[in-house]
Amino acid sequence: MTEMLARFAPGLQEWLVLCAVLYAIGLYGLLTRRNAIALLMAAEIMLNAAALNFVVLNRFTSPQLVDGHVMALFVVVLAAAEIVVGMAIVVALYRIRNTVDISHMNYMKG
Amino acid sequence: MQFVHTMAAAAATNTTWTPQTLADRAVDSVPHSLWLTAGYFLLAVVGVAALLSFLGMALIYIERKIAAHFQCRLGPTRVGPFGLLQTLADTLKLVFKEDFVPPKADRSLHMLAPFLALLVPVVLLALIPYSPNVQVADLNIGILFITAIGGFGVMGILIAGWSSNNKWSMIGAMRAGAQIISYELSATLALLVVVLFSGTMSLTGIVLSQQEGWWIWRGHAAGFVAFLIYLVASTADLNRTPFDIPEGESELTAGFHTEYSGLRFAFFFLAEFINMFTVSALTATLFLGGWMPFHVGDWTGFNAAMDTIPPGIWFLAKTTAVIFVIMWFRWTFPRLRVDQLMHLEWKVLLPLGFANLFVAAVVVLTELYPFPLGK
Amino acid sequence: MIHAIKVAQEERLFAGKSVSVAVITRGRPPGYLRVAFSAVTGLLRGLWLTLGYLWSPEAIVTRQYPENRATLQLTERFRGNLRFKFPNEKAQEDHAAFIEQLAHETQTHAHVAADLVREENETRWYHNCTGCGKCQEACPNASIKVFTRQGEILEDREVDRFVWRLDSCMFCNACVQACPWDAIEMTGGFENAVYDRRLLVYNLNRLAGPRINYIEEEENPDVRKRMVERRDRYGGEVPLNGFALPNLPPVTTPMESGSRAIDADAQARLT
Amino acid sequence: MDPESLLALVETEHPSIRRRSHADRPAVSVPSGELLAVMTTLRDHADLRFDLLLTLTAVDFPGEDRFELLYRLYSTVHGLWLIVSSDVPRSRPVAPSVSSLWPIAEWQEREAYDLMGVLYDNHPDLRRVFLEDDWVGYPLRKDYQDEYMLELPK
Amino acid sequence: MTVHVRTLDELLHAPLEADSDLTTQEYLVNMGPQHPIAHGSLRVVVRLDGETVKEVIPVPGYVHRGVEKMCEHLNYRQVIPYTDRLDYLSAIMNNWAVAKTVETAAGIETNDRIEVIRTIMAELQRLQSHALWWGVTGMDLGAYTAFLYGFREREIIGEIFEETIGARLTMNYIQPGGLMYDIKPDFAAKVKKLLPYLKDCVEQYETLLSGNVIFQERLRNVGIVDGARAVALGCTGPVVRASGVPLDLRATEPYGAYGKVQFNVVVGTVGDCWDRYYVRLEEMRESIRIIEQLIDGIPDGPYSTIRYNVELTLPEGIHYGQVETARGAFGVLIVSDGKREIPYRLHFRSPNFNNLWVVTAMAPGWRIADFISIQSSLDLVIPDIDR
Amino acid sequence: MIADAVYTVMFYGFSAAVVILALAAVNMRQLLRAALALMGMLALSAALYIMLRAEFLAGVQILVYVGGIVVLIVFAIMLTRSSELLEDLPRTSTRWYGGVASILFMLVACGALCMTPFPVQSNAEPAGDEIRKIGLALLEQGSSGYLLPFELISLLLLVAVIGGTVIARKTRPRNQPFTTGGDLHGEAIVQAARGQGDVTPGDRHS
Amino acid sequence: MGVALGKLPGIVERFPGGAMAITRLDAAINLARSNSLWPLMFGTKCCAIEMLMATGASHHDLARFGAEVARASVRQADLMVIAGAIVKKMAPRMRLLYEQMAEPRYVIATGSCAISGGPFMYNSYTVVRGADEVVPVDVYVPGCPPRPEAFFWGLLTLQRMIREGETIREPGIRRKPVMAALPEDVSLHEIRAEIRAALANENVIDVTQAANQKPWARKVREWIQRASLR
Repeated sequence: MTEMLARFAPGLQEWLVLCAVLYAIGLYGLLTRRNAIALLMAAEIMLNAAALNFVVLNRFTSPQLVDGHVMALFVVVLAAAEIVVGMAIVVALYRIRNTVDISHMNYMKG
Repeated sequence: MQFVHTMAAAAATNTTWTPQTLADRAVDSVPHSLWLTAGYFLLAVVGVAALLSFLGMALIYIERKIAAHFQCRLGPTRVGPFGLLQTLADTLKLVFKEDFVPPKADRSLHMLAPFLALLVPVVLLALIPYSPNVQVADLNIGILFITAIGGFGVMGILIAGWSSNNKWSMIGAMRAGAQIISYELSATLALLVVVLFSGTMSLTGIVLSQQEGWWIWRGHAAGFVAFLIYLVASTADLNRTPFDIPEGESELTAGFHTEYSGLRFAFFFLAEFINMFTVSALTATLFLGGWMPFHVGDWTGFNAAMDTIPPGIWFLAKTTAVIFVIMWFRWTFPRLRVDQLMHLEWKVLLPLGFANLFVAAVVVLTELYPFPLGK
Repeated sequence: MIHAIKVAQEERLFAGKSVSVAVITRGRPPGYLRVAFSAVTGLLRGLWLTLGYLWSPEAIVTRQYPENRATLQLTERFRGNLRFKFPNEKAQEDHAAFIEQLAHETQTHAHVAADLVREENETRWYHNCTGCGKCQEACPNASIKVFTRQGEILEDREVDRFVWRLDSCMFCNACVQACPWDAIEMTGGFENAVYDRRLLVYNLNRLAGPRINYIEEEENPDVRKRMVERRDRYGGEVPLNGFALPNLPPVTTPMESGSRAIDADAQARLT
Repeated sequence: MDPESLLALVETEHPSIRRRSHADRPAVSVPSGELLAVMTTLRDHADLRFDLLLTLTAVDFPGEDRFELLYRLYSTVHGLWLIVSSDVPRSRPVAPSVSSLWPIAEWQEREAYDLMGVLYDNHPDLRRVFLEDDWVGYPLRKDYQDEYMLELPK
Repeated sequence: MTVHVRTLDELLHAPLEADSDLTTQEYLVNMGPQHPIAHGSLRVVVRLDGETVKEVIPVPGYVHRGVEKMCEHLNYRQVIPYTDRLDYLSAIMNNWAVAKTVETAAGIETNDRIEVIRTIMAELQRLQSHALWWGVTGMDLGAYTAFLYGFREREIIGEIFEETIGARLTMNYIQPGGLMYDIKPDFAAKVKKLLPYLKDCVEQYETLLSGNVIFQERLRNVGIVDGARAVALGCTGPVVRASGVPLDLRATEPYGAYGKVQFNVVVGTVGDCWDRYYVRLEEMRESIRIIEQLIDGIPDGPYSTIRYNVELTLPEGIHYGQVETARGAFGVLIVSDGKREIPYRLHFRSPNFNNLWVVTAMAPGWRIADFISIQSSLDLVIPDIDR
Repeated sequence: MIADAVYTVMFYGFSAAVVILALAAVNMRQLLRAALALMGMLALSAALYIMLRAEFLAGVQILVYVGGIVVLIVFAIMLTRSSELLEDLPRTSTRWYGGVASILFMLVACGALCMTPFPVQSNAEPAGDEIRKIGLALLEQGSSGYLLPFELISLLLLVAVIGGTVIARKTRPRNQPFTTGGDLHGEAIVQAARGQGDVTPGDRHS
Repeated sequence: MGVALGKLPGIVERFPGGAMAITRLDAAINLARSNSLWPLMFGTKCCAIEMLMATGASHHDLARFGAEVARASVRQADLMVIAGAIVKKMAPRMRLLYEQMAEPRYVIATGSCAISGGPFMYNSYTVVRGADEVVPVDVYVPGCPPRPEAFFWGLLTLQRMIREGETIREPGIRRKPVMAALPEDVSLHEIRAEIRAALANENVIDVTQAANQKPWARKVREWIQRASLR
């Protein structure tokens, strides 16, 4: 049992597939959702997948270095910045328009 | 100043500590026997659960007794000797009390929230070094992890307030969320000072780094100020008076847990007290040396005498002292107003915290005291 | 901000009069450091005060009620339970001794034993009441009802039942003050909690009959005995004044578990 | 100012008022039509300055078919007292509101409306204050009937 | 001519003003009738915008018992125990108001002893009431320990009442023509022993709450009302005095033994919660001063000048008497028909009813937490509002 | 051997959980629940980071994502309390298009990733001193350093914070009073009020 | 019922010895419940000062009974202390609060106003004559207002009721002893039927008659006779 499990120990490919699946799920959310907050959440999933990708590649290709970690760190910070501004826009839009449905936000004047 | 200097320039003691956590043992045991690993795992779970229930009851009893004596009265006396079994009776009653979910509430979230609120202190209980050999796990990102996990507690409170479908709950939850997030900044800044001093984020590492003196005085004024900031900020994180705005009785009836009854309310109650313990334990660990005995300079006889007291007792004594201070605050001070609370955080504590961090950096850079900068 | 509080006395003309007033004024706000210092010292002084109480056990003022029942002394004038004065002291003392013995033998509280003893010396219940009804008139909310009867021996009005409603009494002492015959008094009793409010109606007199001095004027013990009649605890009708409120579900005891249905309705109506 | 000169002053300002007997303090009776004008004078006249409306209440006289409105004024400037009374018919109990002069009258009038059923004209917010809005009747009227209420047994 | 009568529902569900901004989210919350700040059973509907109070609508009546109607069936002695149950924290002073009115109207003389004892008792009760208020204010602002300290002093004064009067709360002590009981021989000694302790307690109050920066920040400059407006809103007692108006019936129309003693009317300058707080604290000191001056020379004499069962009938007309209770001017207005020994109409001028409405002017613009401070600084007793 | 087996179990367990939670986050009708699912997903990603020996990053992940971002989302959901915000259900047609597109993308990406020959150093263990290394890398100026991006990203954060505050700030309605407990404020009100009739703090601004 | 309860008693009772275990559990739970009565302070009037404040204050200290945890939220309270007059306007709200309390819930009515309308029984057009017209009351504590000690006596009486009269088999049903002080060999079982019948359909009760007719009353008489013979 343990031997069989050990044989299936995940390599680089498995990790990368995981990242790709997560990214695709995020993409799906981004394409289907209409609510602005939900869109931001989907974008978070995609960013998370990207960060994971960086770390995975760092771990498998150059474990002695930390460049992947640093890049993932930057991604996390970017995600935070994005969500702050995004949420602020959502709240402000809601105040003005009383809606957060993006299909209603198709003209420029508030 | 000379006194401080003497204390800080502590002589190396004969004792050398080689801490070993339960997780270490479990990992070491993996090649030998999985049963042993499972045993260690079980021991950790049972230990934390037992600690949880014991601490909850003991702290509630202590709080009631201390409050009573602050107020010239006796406190519980009628259940068991000195009322010792009072909280046991309360617990039993709460377990068998009706668990009511309001008709318009979000049922599943309403039931989930108390567990989420209790999750944080339970995880933190596993990370605290009670004694050199009594600790469930020691992460090398310990402090980062502790700060990070605080977010879960906020989620529990927010969801509790949201799902109850009650105006007071909602206001209480929003207040709690805003308050905890704000004050976590200051708490983190205070923690960073200790990280800066000890050069490690592992809790055991921090305890070991205080062998030659506790950070509260060995870190100059910066250590002491960080201690004060952390004490205030963590009191606010706990939602206790003078920062108990989220559940301020005279305004919000009972805040975010207004609609909770029975066992689920008990969970919130328990979470509050366990949180108090973990915060006090962390304060003791980070600033007061944790389980490290009290040593003074080169008084070898004195130091040896101190070493005879078991480290667990040291830990407990320091934690109790901090718990007492937090309770003392509660039974003396009135409650702040929301804007005053935010004023205190953003205009007093946060700038002070940054300045303090700067001072600490200067202390470390100029090496005002000869202490090892990390490993 | 911590200001200095000043209280200054001055004379002020008000409502056509010179009134001596104490004016509370505040100084200018002090500087930042002074404020911080006084804020911290103020907090510390408060902490010190409470710590002082924690440290001194003699400050505890709690009286432990159920534990101190034996030694609890109420003040002489305390307005607790209303009761008849029974002036026959000799008979009182004899009876007290008997009750004590009974309580000792049956190992119960004295008041339990006293409640249950029925066969006893009637002379101890001779009272001062004439049934004049002054107390009933003085009572603001009709908590006293005096039933009188025409005495057989003396052929005069005498008290039959003196009904006192503890459940509505407001303990204003008016009845005691109004009584011209010094027949009733307020005592220190207060342990009256019951499960059923119907038990809160008392018959204060133990004997229906004339005032004690009329009885004692009579020499013949048989006639004396015929002048009075035993009265037990109140057994007549109790005016409960119970009406159900409109728009409220009727009260059922025990509560059925279906009572939750009312919750939502009531909530909808009220909010 | 002694009571006599106070009354004389008020009478000179408003000749329509009458002095009222059976009162422990200087008292005047005002026709309800002129109430507001008299009250304004009482509040604003430099020698009077009745700025505190201590009580505002109504008394029911069913036999005489009238409500007597009683206003008790106090001047914190001169230390004067005055009782102002005014009759309104029981069948049509409408009186002018003095809440524009003394803000507290708003609630005192609401109380009088609630318990006695006196209607105040130009009142900013006339509604029941103690009883529920759907309460039937005005309890302090002498002829108030309530099947819930019990007579005190004699 | 029609007079429009509204209902509470109309008021609460009234549409927002037409020009109000769309972006504000106002909502109504009910505080009470069973809310910790309700101090019993006052319901306050608060219109909130976020945390800010936009409008306050007090809805009293949750203990409206119809005492005025009941009093039309009671004689003047029987009215007195009901005044205990209005402002129960100033029971003795309320008793005094009825007794004073009846005495003045019926021409009953009292002697010096009665008046001095009445004054001492009233001042003791004022101390008791203020001690309780201090504690409750502390509790409202989150300092629970303060509540217990305040109540400790209240109990200690209450022991003196219990010994003399035999009741703890509903005293029914002062009666037309005298008192219910004479004081006990050791009364003066006991009160004298108590006074230094009370002084010490007031100092402790200063240390625990007045000196606390949080407490000061919660009260200072919150809920300001100026003197003229307070008078126009019918406020009396510490509320109006805090706004700088020295309206104190003990000084402006001395009754009892107040004419013989030296004391100051405490007034504030700003009229905020802090002034209302501190005025009461200073009044405790003044009360102690009054008792100190009187306690040594209690004159001799009977404790009641008329017998209890004497019929009391007032002459026809309007009779009014008022005293300064711990919360302001408590007045009794009796309309007598001169024939029966019961009043034709009896109206209580309750200080709390008149003090309550000032919140509608004070609270808007402040936060909920400030509303708590404002309401506890008014020191309301709800049964006195509702009667 | 055992370690490898445990590693395998953990990987597939966590991966399945993460994928399920991510699917829940994009499919849940109620936004608050979706946010909770997102929180779980991000927290479990932290566990994946730990498996990859990136403990520091795991801590940062929880700190920033769970403690910050999700709380912010939950706050935003609660602040703008409206039924539309609470629930969001995509149309079926949109779902089909979105699903097909994302699955196609996933297949392409997987294919590309699996076919690319990465220089894998599978048996090399990390030195275990990442935190120090990350710190040094962030502060290093040379070609292997990230000082400039680090400074830029902190600037970005600052800009984001300020921008967010400015955008989301509520424009004060005309009648809303200014209510800090400032000290001279009170006296000013009194003086203002003495002139006028009405005493509300709001009068200063009207 | 609590999270752990529900169908538990029924299941346990099917096993041998289950009934015994339930009885034991009952005893433990009742002991816990009786000693952990967290009050909901329903004070409207003067009694509130005595019942809700003075009892909690230092001189009397409700905390000794474990009852100082005054919950502002109804859901967490076990005991509703009604102190003061209940008027018609308040009655529906009191009922609502009572409905919102979680089982098991107890009610103590303190003071004349709450018991019977007291001072305001006659000539008052609003006062409800007794809180038990609105909610079921477990214990009445008379007085106007009662002393704090009287309240403690009422609390002890209630504790006794909880200890003797409850079982988790039938949640929500209270059994009240008729008299405050029962003789030793009279069981609650015998009284149960009597008090239920009395509370359900009678508005007026003849206490003496009732006491003499009941089977347990005979035991009381015998007991007294034995005592007086000795």
